[in-house]
Amino acid sequence: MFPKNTLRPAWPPPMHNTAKNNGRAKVTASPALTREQHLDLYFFMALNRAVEEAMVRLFRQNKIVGGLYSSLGQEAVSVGTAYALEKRDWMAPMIRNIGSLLVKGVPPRDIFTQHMARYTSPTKGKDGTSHFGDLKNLHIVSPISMLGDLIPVMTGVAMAGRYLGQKIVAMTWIGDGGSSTGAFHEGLNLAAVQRAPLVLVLENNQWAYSTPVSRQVPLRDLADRARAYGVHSAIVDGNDVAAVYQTAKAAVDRCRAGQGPVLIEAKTMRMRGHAQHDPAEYVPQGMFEYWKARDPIERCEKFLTANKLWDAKTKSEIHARIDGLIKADLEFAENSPLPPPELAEQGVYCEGPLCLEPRWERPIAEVTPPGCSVQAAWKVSDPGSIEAGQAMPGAPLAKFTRMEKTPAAPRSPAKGSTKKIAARSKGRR
Amino acid sequence: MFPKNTLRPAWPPPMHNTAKNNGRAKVTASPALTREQHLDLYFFMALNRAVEEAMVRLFRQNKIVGGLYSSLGQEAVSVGTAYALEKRDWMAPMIRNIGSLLVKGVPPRDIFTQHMARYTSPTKGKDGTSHFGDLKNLHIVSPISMLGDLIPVMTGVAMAGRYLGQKIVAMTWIGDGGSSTGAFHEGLNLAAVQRAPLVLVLENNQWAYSTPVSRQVPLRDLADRARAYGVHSAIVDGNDVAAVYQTAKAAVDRCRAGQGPVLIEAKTMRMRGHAQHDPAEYVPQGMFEYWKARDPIERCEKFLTANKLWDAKTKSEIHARIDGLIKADLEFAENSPLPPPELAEQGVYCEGPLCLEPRWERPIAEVTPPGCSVQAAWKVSDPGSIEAGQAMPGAPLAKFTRMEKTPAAPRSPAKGSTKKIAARSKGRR
Amino acid sequence: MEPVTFLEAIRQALFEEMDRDPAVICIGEDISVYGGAFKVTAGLLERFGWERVIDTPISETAIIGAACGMSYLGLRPVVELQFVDFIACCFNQLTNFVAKSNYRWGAPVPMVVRAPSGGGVHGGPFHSGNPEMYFMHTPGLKIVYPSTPYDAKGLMKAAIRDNNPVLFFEHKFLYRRIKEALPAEDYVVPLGQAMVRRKGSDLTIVSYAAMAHTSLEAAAELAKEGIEAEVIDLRTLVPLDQETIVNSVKKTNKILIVHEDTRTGGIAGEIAAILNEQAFEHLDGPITRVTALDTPVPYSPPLEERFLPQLADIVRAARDLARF
Amino acid sequence: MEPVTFLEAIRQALFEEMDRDPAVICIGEDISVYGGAFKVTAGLLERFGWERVIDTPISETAIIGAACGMSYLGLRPVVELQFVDFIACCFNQLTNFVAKSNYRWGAPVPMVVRAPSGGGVHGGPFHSGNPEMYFMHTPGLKIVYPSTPYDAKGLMKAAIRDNNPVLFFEHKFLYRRIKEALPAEDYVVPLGQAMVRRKGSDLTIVSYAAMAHTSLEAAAELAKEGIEAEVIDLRTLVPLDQETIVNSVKKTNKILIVHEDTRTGGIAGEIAAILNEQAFEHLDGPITRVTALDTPVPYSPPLEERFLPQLADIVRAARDLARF
Ligand SMILES: Cc1ncc(C[n+]2csc(CCOP(=O)(O)OP(=O)(O)O)c2C)c(N)n1
Ligand SMILES: Cc1ncc(C[n+]2csc(CCOP(=O)(O)OP(=O)(O)O)c2C)c(N)n1
Ligand SMILES: [Mg+2]
Ligand SMILES: [Mg+2]
Repeated sequence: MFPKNTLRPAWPPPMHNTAKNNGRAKVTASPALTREQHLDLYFFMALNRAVEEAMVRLFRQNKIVGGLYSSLGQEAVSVGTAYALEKRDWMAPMIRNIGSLLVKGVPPRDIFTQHMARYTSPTKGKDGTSHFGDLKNLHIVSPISMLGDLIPVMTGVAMAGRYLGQKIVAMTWIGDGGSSTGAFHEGLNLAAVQRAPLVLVLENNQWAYSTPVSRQVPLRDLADRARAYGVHSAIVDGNDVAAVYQTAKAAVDRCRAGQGPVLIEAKTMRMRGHAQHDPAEYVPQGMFEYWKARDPIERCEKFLTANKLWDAKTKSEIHARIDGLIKADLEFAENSPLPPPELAEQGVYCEGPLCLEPRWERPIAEVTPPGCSVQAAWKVSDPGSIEAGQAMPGAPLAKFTRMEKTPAAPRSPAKGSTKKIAARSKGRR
Repeated sequence: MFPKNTLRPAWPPPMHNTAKNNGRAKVTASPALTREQHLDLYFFMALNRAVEEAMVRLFRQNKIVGGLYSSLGQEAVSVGTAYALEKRDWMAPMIRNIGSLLVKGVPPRDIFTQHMARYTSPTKGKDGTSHFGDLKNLHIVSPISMLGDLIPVMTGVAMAGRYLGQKIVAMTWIGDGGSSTGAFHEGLNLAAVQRAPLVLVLENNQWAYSTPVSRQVPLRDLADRARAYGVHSAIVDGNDVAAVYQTAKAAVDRCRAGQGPVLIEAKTMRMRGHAQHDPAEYVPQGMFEYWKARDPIERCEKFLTANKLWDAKTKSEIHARIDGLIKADLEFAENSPLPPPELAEQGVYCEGPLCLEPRWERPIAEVTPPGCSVQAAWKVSDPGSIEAGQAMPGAPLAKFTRMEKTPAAPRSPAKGSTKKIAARSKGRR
Repeated sequence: MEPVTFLEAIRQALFEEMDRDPAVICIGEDISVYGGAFKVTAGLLERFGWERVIDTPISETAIIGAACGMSYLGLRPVVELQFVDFIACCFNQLTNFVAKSNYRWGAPVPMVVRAPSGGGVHGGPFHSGNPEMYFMHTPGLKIVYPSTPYDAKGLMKAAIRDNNPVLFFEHKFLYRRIKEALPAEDYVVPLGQAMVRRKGSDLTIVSYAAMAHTSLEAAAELAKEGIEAEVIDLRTLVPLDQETIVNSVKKTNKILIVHEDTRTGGIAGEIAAILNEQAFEHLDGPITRVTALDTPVPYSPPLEERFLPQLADIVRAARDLARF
Repeated sequence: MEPVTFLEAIRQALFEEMDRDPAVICIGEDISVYGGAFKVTAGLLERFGWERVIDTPISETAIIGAACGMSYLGLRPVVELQFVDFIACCFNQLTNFVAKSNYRWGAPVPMVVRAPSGGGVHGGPFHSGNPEMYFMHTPGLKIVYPSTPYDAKGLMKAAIRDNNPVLFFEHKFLYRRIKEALPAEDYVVPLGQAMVRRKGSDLTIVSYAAMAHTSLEAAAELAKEGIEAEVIDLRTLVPLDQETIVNSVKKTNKILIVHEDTRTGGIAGEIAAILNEQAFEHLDGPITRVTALDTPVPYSPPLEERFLPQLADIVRAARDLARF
């Protein structure tokens, strides 16, 4: 990737469950959350909101280049889902997933500098907003604006991880509106047919820009999209961060166990316009009030208080930490230079070595067996249709990828035997 | 369209229920088929097979330009579905729907000349195979090779027909493989959200080229694709022509009644390779035998005999008529010239008038009311989400397209009132 | 008449054409209640109702496909792409289905695809595109890329009345930055006619859209130095008005082509090839181009400024060429 | 060594690269059991198994997207598109996601997209395409379009080892029509180097892929008339070997560009612009092009013949240019 940027200090900040596992509590399969987890979730939601509030101020000061999108009211979705990932896992955020970035370990300054198009940003000003990633350390893939496109990409990430023997899960997000794109369909279908460890979070926030869900999808529950792919799905109250986390955790576990992709619909509400310029006058009366009363951060606060998981001191400590973080990172961002114009000309092609060489976590010999010989044929028991088709949705992966291996004699490449195959029938369309 | 081609004689040939309604029995909502309908279905299946057998002979004689695709074993799907359409309805065939073309009124000579790339073909040699259409008379839209693309197009046809007040239905086909394309998803989703009168026939013939269904779609029943769109669906034995017809008829009726699109999965088997050059060696042992025993034409013959709907004389009359047709049209095709080279340079743009002006079957005033004024707002009763979303799947169309009309004062275009709207907020992304 | 913006001129064309012909309908994302991302369709819903101003799901392939199907029944759909960059998402429907329809089977596709395009507003790599050459290289599509409110309105009307698919690029930098008083009566600017915006004898500058304005500014600068540049605004890229270009070059003997699109494979190359064929002996200097860099459009202002052709770049190149 | 076909040369390259590097995997439609529509991947499944030879659903966007994702973990996927024409169905993933990845956020995408392309086999409007210019106009992609078995094998190896997305066009007319004996040892043909296939002094003919062969035939014809044409086979379109073209033109002073792609917006224009910039004073005749018509590819043999550049067209144009 980019040459090491000396201007960017270390992250993450000290957290409840410090040090290991990216600075947050190691999540286990246990359904009940620990106090630390609850406080972590609260911390990240509050941080998410504070980062975005800071950016609204920057926007009003004309310091943001381009548009500014808000995830106000949706913080529980971003935070709760990403919190279910482990450090080794991969994710690809969408425009409203600032919270997910923070949870995965991106410092606020990266988000500020991106939006201010500074040279110190992860993309050095080449791209803005949440359009950045980190292959090597945080395992984050940058989104592009075209909705849906991340889904096939993250399916590929999931497939590659499996091939390399890494036990990773890939997570990405899509909006209610984005679920109508062809890329959504092709990506989720490929993930399903490959049983790839992909968690797709469908953030149903009632609106796609100015268009209500009903004009985009004729479904009551968008989780039903999953039925077209035989994919496991779940619906969760997107404003209940603990519920979101638990749902995501179950999905991640399922994926890691090799049971194929999961689609989670999180029902929530976009509490601002599409972006900062949009006053959202098209939102019917009462909708904002209804959802305001269900604000995920307030709900979390009430929960923490009711369950005596914190006291006023803890709360003010958390907020003090957040304020400190924001202040320092804002200062850093505001003092950062814009990129030098010449940078525009650089980097269309990768001239150097790959930034990420494949990390094998299984014996390479397994994928290049010296005498491997697979019988190139489909099996059938019920002649009415193909056996694999009947068996696959439930079948373990190994059966899927290797079922036809037979101990035949090895064949070498450019020599006789394969030539025969090539000659067998002349390929035409 | 093209200047009238004097070389192409009239079609269709005399049929059981002659003269009106495109030469075949007028279909009604009755579930039981008449003898004439059974015989029609048989006639078209047999004609379909005979046309393709003739083309296989042409292929062996090197008279076919390019590839030759076969629908052997799938004739009941093409014929049974198209038979449910009325003359005014629109259809767009795929490569294996020669039978549908015949039913809709395309003479075999068009199919022969297309495959032989002759000047007398509907496209004059510009394109081949079933890549032709007829906007004006038969209401057939030409497919392109890219799978899935017809679905949005036929959705548009269905929407336009409704807008013009024509009570038409649009029908198109897709393969099991083609159902994985983005165009399938986007097209069917739009049709669903618009409640467009579209019948989509998903021909599950177990294979997409060499790839079994199980490697394309992790579903037992491909009809489940419909669930992602809240769309009505049906599954039918694709080798039982009467069942196919009845299913399609119910779907067409449903569409015409304004109840939105329908997806029909017809389960069948492709009894040849992907195209003539493909020996289909990848098809597992036993599959062809299994399906051969369920040949749709033989099944229909047995049914007609068992139910005493015909005798040997009727059968031989039908086959004699088919033989005569094929012979005459083959002769016509073989004697047809190839196009003159200069034709290659012509027709990229339409220089003349439109070949099909809009045919209004409702008062134009209805769509351009002089004092129309719609309130530009979404309605809501349940603030948790948008009302339209809850109501739409079952709601009648009128409610959907007009629900927000209120008797406010008319506004004129480029003047004050609309200007205010434009000024209201500055559009940015 | 009061001067109106570029954006308002297009809006007027839509209103008037929809008023004139019930076969004209609008379809796209967020175009009804919201009036489109840039408010070009604001007020259309109130005037023409839900049947003629159709919001769609986010599915550009479905939109283009549906519009094509509608056109087969004689309608004249006007599609709005929210940003032209998303045209990549319906590339197949446009280039394979729509563009080839008339040639293959004689089925014309009278439709217009409107799309906010172009850079200079810090839109970044996915909201600043100028993809016109993809489509100029696709036989079967017409391409309009206007630079003034008058042309935008007149060309939009011509595009809607044309029996072919027309891509109508709307440079978003121009939307609210320029104004012009328009005729009260119905008028059309025919497709395929370039416009000589400034007469000159020393060299010809060919451009279009936002760069037409920058080229005119450059010509004004050059005039101060005594260099008289003739400035041609192409207005329509397909059909391309070769005659106007060739005639100008026969007079000035030198040509500079300016485009905001990336360099390699841009329209400058095509014009260079045409001039070699039709005016080689008239050329007294190398056909010269000032274009954007061969990179994606970068986000940060100093980068985007470097990426885009600047006034100074044009002046410098023109000066060098004039002196050649 | 026995001579092998163009197709077999590519197949050998795939075998040897997969043998060499476990990060190389193949993905596409019908490539495993069937060995691909043209049998280029025949035998790979038997040798490398299901994990490395992956059949996909019919979804080009998913294929390109997944390959891109795989490359982010260090794999080197080789995608097969069944026909290059279907590249329109993944245009967005390729041009927006893949091509811009390294520039935007420093994430290289080492992948190869193989695609049977080109006309002359009566494939009609959707199985005969030459869409190279769409991608030459897209910064971030490399483009290879070889004309011989030796080059095809060596360039495929270079493409797989390159750290950028490479489109590898395989002209299907050449698949089984030409043969060549190949070296026994591993070799690479570096990207970005054109090849002078024939020396000459009267004019330069630049071409690539199937038309490189027709151009050589034309040069042989011309030699009979005493016209010595230098024939350059580009082999790689991006990066384009401008030096070889410019040096040749400085010697011959005349250039004819031949491409099977449609005329407007084709590579001839780009080369014309480059030569104006770098060799204007060396040009003793108009830069000339012989190309396909500006139409979709028609199906019927006499139409396709008219559509495609023919030997006689090249000879005639070269003769005129030589006499200029
Ligand atoms: C393919 C594509 N078409 C159009 C757009 C323009 N656009 C950006 S965001 C948006 C609405 C997205 O709605 P949704 O997916 O529900 O996400 P949300 O904004 O609600 O988070 C649209 C139409 C786009 N980015 N990509
Ligand atoms: C978008 C696209 N990708 C690839 C192809 C190449 N192709 C042509 S037919 C075919 C298989 C189609 O299978 P299916 O949809 O099941 O239809 P069937 O042939 O079984 O009728 C493929 C892959 C294509 N035509 N379009
Ligand atoms: Mg949304
Ligand atoms: Mg099939």
